[in-house]
Amino acid sequence: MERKAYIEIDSERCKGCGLCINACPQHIIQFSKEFNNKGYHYAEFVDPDNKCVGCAFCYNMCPDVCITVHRLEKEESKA
Amino acid sequence: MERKAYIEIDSERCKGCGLCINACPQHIIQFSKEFNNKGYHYAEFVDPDNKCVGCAFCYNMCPDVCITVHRLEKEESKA
Amino acid sequence: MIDKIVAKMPESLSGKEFTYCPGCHHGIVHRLIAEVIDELGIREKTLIVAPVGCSVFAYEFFNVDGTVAPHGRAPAVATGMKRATPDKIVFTYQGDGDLASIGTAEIVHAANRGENITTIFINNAVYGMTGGQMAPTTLLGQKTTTTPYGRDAKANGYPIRMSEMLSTLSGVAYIERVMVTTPQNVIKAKKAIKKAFEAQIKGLGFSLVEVLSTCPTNWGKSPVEAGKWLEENMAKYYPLGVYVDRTKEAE
Amino acid sequence: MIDKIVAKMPESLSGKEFTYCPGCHHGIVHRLIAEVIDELGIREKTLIVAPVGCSVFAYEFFNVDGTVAPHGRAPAVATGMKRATPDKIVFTYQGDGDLASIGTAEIVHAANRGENITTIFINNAVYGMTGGQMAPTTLLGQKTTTTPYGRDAKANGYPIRMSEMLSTLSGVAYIERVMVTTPQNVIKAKKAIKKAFEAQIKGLGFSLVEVLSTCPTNWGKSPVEAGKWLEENMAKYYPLGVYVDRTKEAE
Amino acid sequence: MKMLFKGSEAIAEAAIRAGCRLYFGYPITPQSELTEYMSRRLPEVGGTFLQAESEVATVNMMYGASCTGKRVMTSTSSPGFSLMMEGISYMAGGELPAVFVNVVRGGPGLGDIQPAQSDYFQATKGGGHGDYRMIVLAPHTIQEAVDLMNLAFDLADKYRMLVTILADGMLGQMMEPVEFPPMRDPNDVPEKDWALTGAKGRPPRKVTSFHIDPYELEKMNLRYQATYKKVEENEVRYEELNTDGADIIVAAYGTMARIVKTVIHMAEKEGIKVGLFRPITLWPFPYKRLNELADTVDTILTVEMSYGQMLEDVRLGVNGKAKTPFYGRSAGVVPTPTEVLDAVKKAIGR
Amino acid sequence: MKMLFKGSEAIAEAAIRAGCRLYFGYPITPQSELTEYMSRRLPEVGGTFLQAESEVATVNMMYGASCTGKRVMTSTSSPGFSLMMEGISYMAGGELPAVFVNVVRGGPGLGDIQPAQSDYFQATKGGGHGDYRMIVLAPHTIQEAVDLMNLAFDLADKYRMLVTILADGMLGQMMEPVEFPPMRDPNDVPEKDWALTGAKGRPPRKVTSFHIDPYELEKMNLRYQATYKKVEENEVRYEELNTDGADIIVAAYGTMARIVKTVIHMAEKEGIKVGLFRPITLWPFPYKRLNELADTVDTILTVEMSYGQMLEDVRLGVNGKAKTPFYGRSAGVVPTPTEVLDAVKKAIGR
Amino acid sequence: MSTYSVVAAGFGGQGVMLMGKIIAEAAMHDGKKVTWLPSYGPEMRGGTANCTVVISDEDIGSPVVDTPDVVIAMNIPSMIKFEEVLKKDGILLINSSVVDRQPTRKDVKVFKIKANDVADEIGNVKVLNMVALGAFAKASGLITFGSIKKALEETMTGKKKVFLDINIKAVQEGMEKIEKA
Amino acid sequence: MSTYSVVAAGFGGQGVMLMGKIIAEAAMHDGKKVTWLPSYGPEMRGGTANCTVVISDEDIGSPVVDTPDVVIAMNIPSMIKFEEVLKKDGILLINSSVVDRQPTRKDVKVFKIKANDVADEIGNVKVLNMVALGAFAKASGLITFGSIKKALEETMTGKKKVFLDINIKAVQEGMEKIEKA
Ligand SMILES: Cc1ncc(C[n+]2csc(CCOP(=O)(O)OP(=O)(O)O)c2C)c(N)n1
Ligand SMILES: Cc1ncc(C[n+]2csc(CCOP(=O)(O)OP(=O)(O)O)c2C)c(N)n1
Ligand code: SF4
Ligand code: SF4
Ligand code: SF4
Ligand code: SF4
Ligand code: SF4
Ligand code: SF4
Ligand SMILES: [Mg+2]
Ligand SMILES: [Mg+2]
Repeated sequence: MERKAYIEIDSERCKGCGLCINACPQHIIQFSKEFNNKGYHYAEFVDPDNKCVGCAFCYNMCPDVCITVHRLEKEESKA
Repeated sequence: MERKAYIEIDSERCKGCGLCINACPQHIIQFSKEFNNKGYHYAEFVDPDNKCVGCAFCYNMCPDVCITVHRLEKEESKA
Repeated sequence: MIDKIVAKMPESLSGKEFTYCPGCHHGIVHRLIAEVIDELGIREKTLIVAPVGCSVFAYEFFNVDGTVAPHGRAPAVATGMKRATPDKIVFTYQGDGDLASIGTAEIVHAANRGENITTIFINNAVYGMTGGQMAPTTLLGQKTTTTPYGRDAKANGYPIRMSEMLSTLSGVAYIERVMVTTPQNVIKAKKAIKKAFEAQIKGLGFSLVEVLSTCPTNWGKSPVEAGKWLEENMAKYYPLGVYVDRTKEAE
Repeated sequence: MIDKIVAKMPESLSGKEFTYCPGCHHGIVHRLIAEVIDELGIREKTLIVAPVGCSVFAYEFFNVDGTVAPHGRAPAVATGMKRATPDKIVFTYQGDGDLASIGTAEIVHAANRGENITTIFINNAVYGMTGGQMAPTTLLGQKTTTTPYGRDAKANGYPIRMSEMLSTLSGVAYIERVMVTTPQNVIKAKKAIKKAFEAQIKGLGFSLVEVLSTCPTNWGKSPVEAGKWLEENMAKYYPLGVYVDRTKEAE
Repeated sequence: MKMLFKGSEAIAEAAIRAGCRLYFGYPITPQSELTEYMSRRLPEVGGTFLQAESEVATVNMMYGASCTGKRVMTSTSSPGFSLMMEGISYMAGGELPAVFVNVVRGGPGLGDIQPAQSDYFQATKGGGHGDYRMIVLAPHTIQEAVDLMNLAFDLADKYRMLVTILADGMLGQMMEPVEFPPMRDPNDVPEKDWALTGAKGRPPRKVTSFHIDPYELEKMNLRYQATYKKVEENEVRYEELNTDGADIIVAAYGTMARIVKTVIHMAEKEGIKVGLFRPITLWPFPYKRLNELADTVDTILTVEMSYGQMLEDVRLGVNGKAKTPFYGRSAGVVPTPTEVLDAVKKAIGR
Repeated sequence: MKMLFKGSEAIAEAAIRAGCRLYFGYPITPQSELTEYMSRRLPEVGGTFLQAESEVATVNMMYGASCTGKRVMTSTSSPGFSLMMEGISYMAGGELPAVFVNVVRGGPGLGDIQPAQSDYFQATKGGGHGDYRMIVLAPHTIQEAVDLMNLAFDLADKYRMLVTILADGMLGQMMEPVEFPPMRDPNDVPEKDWALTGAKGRPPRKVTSFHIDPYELEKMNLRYQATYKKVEENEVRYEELNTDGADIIVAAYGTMARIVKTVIHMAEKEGIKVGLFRPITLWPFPYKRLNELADTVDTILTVEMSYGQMLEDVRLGVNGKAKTPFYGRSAGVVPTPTEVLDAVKKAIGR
Repeated sequence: MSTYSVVAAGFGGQGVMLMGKIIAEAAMHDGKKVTWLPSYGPEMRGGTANCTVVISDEDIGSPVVDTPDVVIAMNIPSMIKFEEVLKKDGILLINSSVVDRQPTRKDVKVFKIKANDVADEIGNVKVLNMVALGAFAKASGLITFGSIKKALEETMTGKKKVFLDINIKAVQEGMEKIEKA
Repeated sequence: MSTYSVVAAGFGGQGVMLMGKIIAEAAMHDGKKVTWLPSYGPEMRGGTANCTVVISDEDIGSPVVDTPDVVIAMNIPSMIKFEEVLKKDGILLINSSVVDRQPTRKDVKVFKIKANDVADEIGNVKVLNMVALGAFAKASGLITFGSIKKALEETMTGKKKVFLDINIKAVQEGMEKIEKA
């Protein structure tokens, strides 16, 4: 499948609350093994199969505004 | 008519507000010509025709608790 | 013939002359409360909390132990008393400036906690004691010394209906709004006050009676005119009636 | 293919990291407010009044002018600001201790006056900042650090429903209760917040949005569990929905 | 032209002329006339009057209004002022300018509604929490009260401080002829570069007394202390009458000082030269001048409508260099000229 | 047996042992542990804990409870105490006994939550209106705080006065081993012949601070003043350490005095004999003893966690007889022993 | 003259406060320093009211006066209360329409004016205060008719203007009808 | 020994407050005077926490300490912060499970304990604080095992009693597994 959307997570800002993980309908966010500098297991976006639909559920649930949601749109959809 | 009831007004306590006068269904209370020591035309009970029914309307409306209401009852009504 | 006294100064009044203006309804309500206390036989265990307002001396007028609370705080003072000595009957007597303005938080939370106290609330649409300033209950258009051009909703807000607002709270056992403009509704008012005290005696929680009252002095009306104005204006905006009655549920 | 950003940090947030615990709903609500301010294009004329509570630093988190009010007094501070500069958009952000306890008088009277301000009210059933004491909105039976045996109606009073109580007041233009436990109701919450700000922009009077929120830390639950507990307990006692909407009447 | 004006109303009019267009307040005797005057007059000049739900709300409305950079004031009397203490401390911490008028009445508690000076400590030492100060001005005539209103607003703005006019029921209730200064344009005040006016084309501004880090909070406090020092250096005001070669100096302020002025005449007739030292700024208190004066007399008698509050400042000023007896009555009782004269005589052993 | 106890909790336990069964309060850092302890503990001993809707409500609940003659207390921190000022003035006017604990934090305004001593003026000079006084006790260890609780309630009842324990965040938060006095029977206190207990078989009693006639109010006030004088004569308390033959005396109270105790040891090593004068009652302040001490040293250095509040009382005590320099930090910053030692050295020119 | 003090006292409705105010204003127009101080508080509600006016060539110290030079007693309680403190040789002006008893002091100058009756005759009992004021002016010589008129003109403006003439008339009548006792 | 001060610092969840409290209690049982002072406020929410314990033969003056004798650093930020102020020749005890870097001071005695790992081995990572405490006792000699045990017994009562054994075990393991760096 072609990539339609993806997210970026500011892992240093993240507090590992898991609300994005719980909200993502595609189950493509997970806790990192690593700690960030704050000492949290931050959220990681892992989407090898390009399942992200850009629904921004994750963004909407993130209390720390760590997530940026991108959609990849066809050139013509510009108008 | 025989006297059935009567009232006493504490004229020194009275402030001449007229609420008793306004309330009396028998119109047997009136303002005095005289001032009391507070400087008010106090309320006077004037009931030559024994019209007072002892309804206590005057008592109920008096904001300064100046009025005592008496009823004259037959001996037998004691029980 | 027996001469029987059917109505006279109740025992629960101290007999001190009221400091109220001629025709002021404060006096009528005092007498009703005293009668109720007499009838319920609770004088010796009743505590009054007077407010700051024209009725600041209420604690002198009743033949019971009592105090005067800081302006608006009577419900908190009463809470302290009742929590300390739950066997006493504690009531507050408060004006609309006291209860509905500065004391809003205290009355709301006493009601919400269901403090087992009784409040008699004298709504005369004005700050009597301090010279007729706007109260939160002043009607729209009404002129007072701080609304010289008449109360305007935009500038001064709306007349607040406290009984309605407090009725939304779960701790309330009884709320009724009455007036004392005629012998008939004086008797109704007394019944309401009695119910309120009874609610406390039964331990049902917070009870309040709002009495629409006149302030002839600051309204600039004679006592009789003031009563009419009340009936024609205040009673329209502040409907009489029982707002909460949990005394039956409880039985 | 064009890479289009559809959701990111709104301009009306300063970007400073929130001081909230992991998963705390305060952050979600902050973002929603900022998005609304962005969308309405009012950032440069918006003033925030932060409370004392966990969100005490809210004035730092928004990219607008602002201050922090004494505990509970944000509505009075906002009143002062709005009366001084009516062309500004003024909003308060308050917790349940702040708004429903110590600040009861101020919120009631700001609402009753129809102050043309907006209040965002975070109801998390607990005093977050000071360590999880009982709030007026704490549910019956709920254990907190000052109700160690669970909240008992008799001893501690009832959970207070502020939106319902404030709805009885005439100055209110808009009141809605929402929650932010799922993406769906996050979107609803945002709509409510937008309506509230729009009411102010139109000059309709007082508007308030109550957001049922989690306090995972003091509830002793994970953020996800906390959301569930909220839905299953708080949302039952505090029904969601629009309580007042005079925005249509006004049109 | 002089007009006969009630003290409370004159203060209100003077505030408006000083450019104040925002008044928040809550009625309380003996100053309700001030509130009422504002409710009539402010709408006439396009200003805003708002009767708050309480004094707690009042001080917080002032907080909000002051944040926007506008001139704002309130007036109250003793119990009302006590309720403002938290808000006053917050405003001091936020470096917000504003003017308070406390028309003091007998206390403590509900007390009575007669004139007193028993809120001196509260005003000058900080009735609220924390190391803050307010400028406290004590007029003794209505004309002086009027003149001090302009000063009050200017000092408030200049130093970003609160200014309190400490009056009493007598000054509030009495009438005297006064002359008002001209009306100032409320927009004609220096721009406030800290005011919350919307973050347009500049970074957001914040008004706060909060710092979770004590070292940051200490920095703020050191700034306040520096301001206070400047005020102490530049803004001390007092009046001296007859102090040169006096047999005794009487320290008194406000209404009490008026009464002492009558006493001066009475004493003269008995051959006693009484000097008057009248602090106009109660904070900053004129310690230095008083200390100098202590070198010139044996006795500095403090007279107050309280049981001795300014007395402590007098003693701090005198610092052991002269005797510092006291005469005062409180609770709304105003010492009569005769009583004060007796106290003077007693103080100098006559 | 000694137990390791947090200051706040130890004070709470001590209050209960002193017979207090009524606590009203509102959470605020850094004393919420006291409130929380009461919420757990009072139900165990049949007492009443109530979380009030605010500090304004709190003080008024205390007013009501105290009217009934029961022992009652609250605890708060600086902003909360400011909100109690009106109620405190009313309680003082009603001659109601009660105990307040103010765990002071950095101010003004919201400030921070670190320890400070910047509410000294508010507590000792009357933050509220009117000529009233409170007894102010300043413990410097948790054991002392515990011991003073019994005293606080007893003094309150004896003189019908308010007693304030002025602590700070450090004392509230720290733990030390303490030994508690035995539990007193709450009913075993002398009967209060003024308490509102219902007018049964006696004339009604009234508690009030109100008198419309100033001469009546003056009578009440003269009674308060007479009480205050008695307290000043009988209840002054202080600790002296090393003052005999000291090179310098340091005046400090509470936590600050603890730090000075460390400084004494440090200074000893450098050959400086530092004396400590530690007022335990801040009101009544030990002026007399301080005045005597001023004859024995050149310098009395005041050290505070404020910018100089007790300093004024020290100067009033010393009355010009010695130099009275000052060192202090505020806003939640606690001066370190090293800093204080430096201040000592500077004060004696070393 | 250096400093004179006047107490005007009576029932609430008798207009003593305004009387005092007009006295003060008139004196001001005559070039004097003045203070006006109301009693407020205990006596206010319903009971008696009084005010103190001080008139002086110099700056006025205390506006409170222990021993006034003039007392205008509009009712019995006021006469009783203030007769006592009146200065020796001072002026006691009595509203003899209401006060039916005699003062006891012999060392003061007593004047009487039937203020209610005179006002009634003029056609409005409410101007009884101005009748008394006229009498006061005459008895004390402290203020001139011209300046009283000016003070009244400045006070009775707007809606109150219609009452100006009758008030002036009342002052004049008062000046005429005063009796030395 | 006269007066010793110990700072225990780490993340909020690492139990440093309780560790400090047990140290203080144990010292108390050993007959010493003690104070325990938490940091509260800025660091409280989420971030790091620390407490200071002072142990002395005499009455303790200041419970605040500029330069502690012992620092127990349970995480990197704590090590960085408190290494600096540690007294010359003082003891720096590092939780080497978490702190993967070396201290920079050369004039102090450094000890290490793999507190998380040891606790994990015992079966409950939560007792990592007691492991560290054991190591501290060993390194400093300030408190005895007996009094630690007593302190734990007094603390772990009621529902917490089931955790007593594992906590004691943790202390013992800590005493054993400590390494001198
Ligand atoms: C803190 C405080 N603020 C203001 C006042 C002044 N004050 C006394 S009574 C009152 C209002 C009284 O009005 P209300 O409660 O309606 O009673 P009423 O006199 O009308 O019966 C006010 C504002 C006060 N005593 N204390
Ligand atoms: C006058 C005053 N009283 C008490 C406090 C302490 N205090 C700070 S925040 C708070 C309660 C916060 O609870 P809430 O408003 O529900 O906000 P949350 O932290 O839950 O978001 C309290 C009591 C204070 N700062 N000021
Ligand atoms: S945008 Fe939607 S699908 Fe993509 S990661 Fe976020 S929640 Fe999952
Ligand atoms: S919701 Fe935000 S803070 Fe929470 S885990 Fe996801 S990215 Fe991190
Ligand atoms: S009792 Fe009735 S009838 Fe008799 S006087 Fe009173 S109101 Fe009139
Ligand atoms: S109602 Fe009472 S006070 Fe009024 S006139 Fe009648 S008797 Fe007098
Ligand atoms: S002022 Fe009004 S409320 Fe007060 S006593 Fe007079 S009439 Fe009654
Ligand atoms: S304590 Fe509760 S409300 Fe406060 S930040 Fe943490 S989770 Fe949020
Ligand atoms: Mg009213
Ligand atoms: Mg909350």
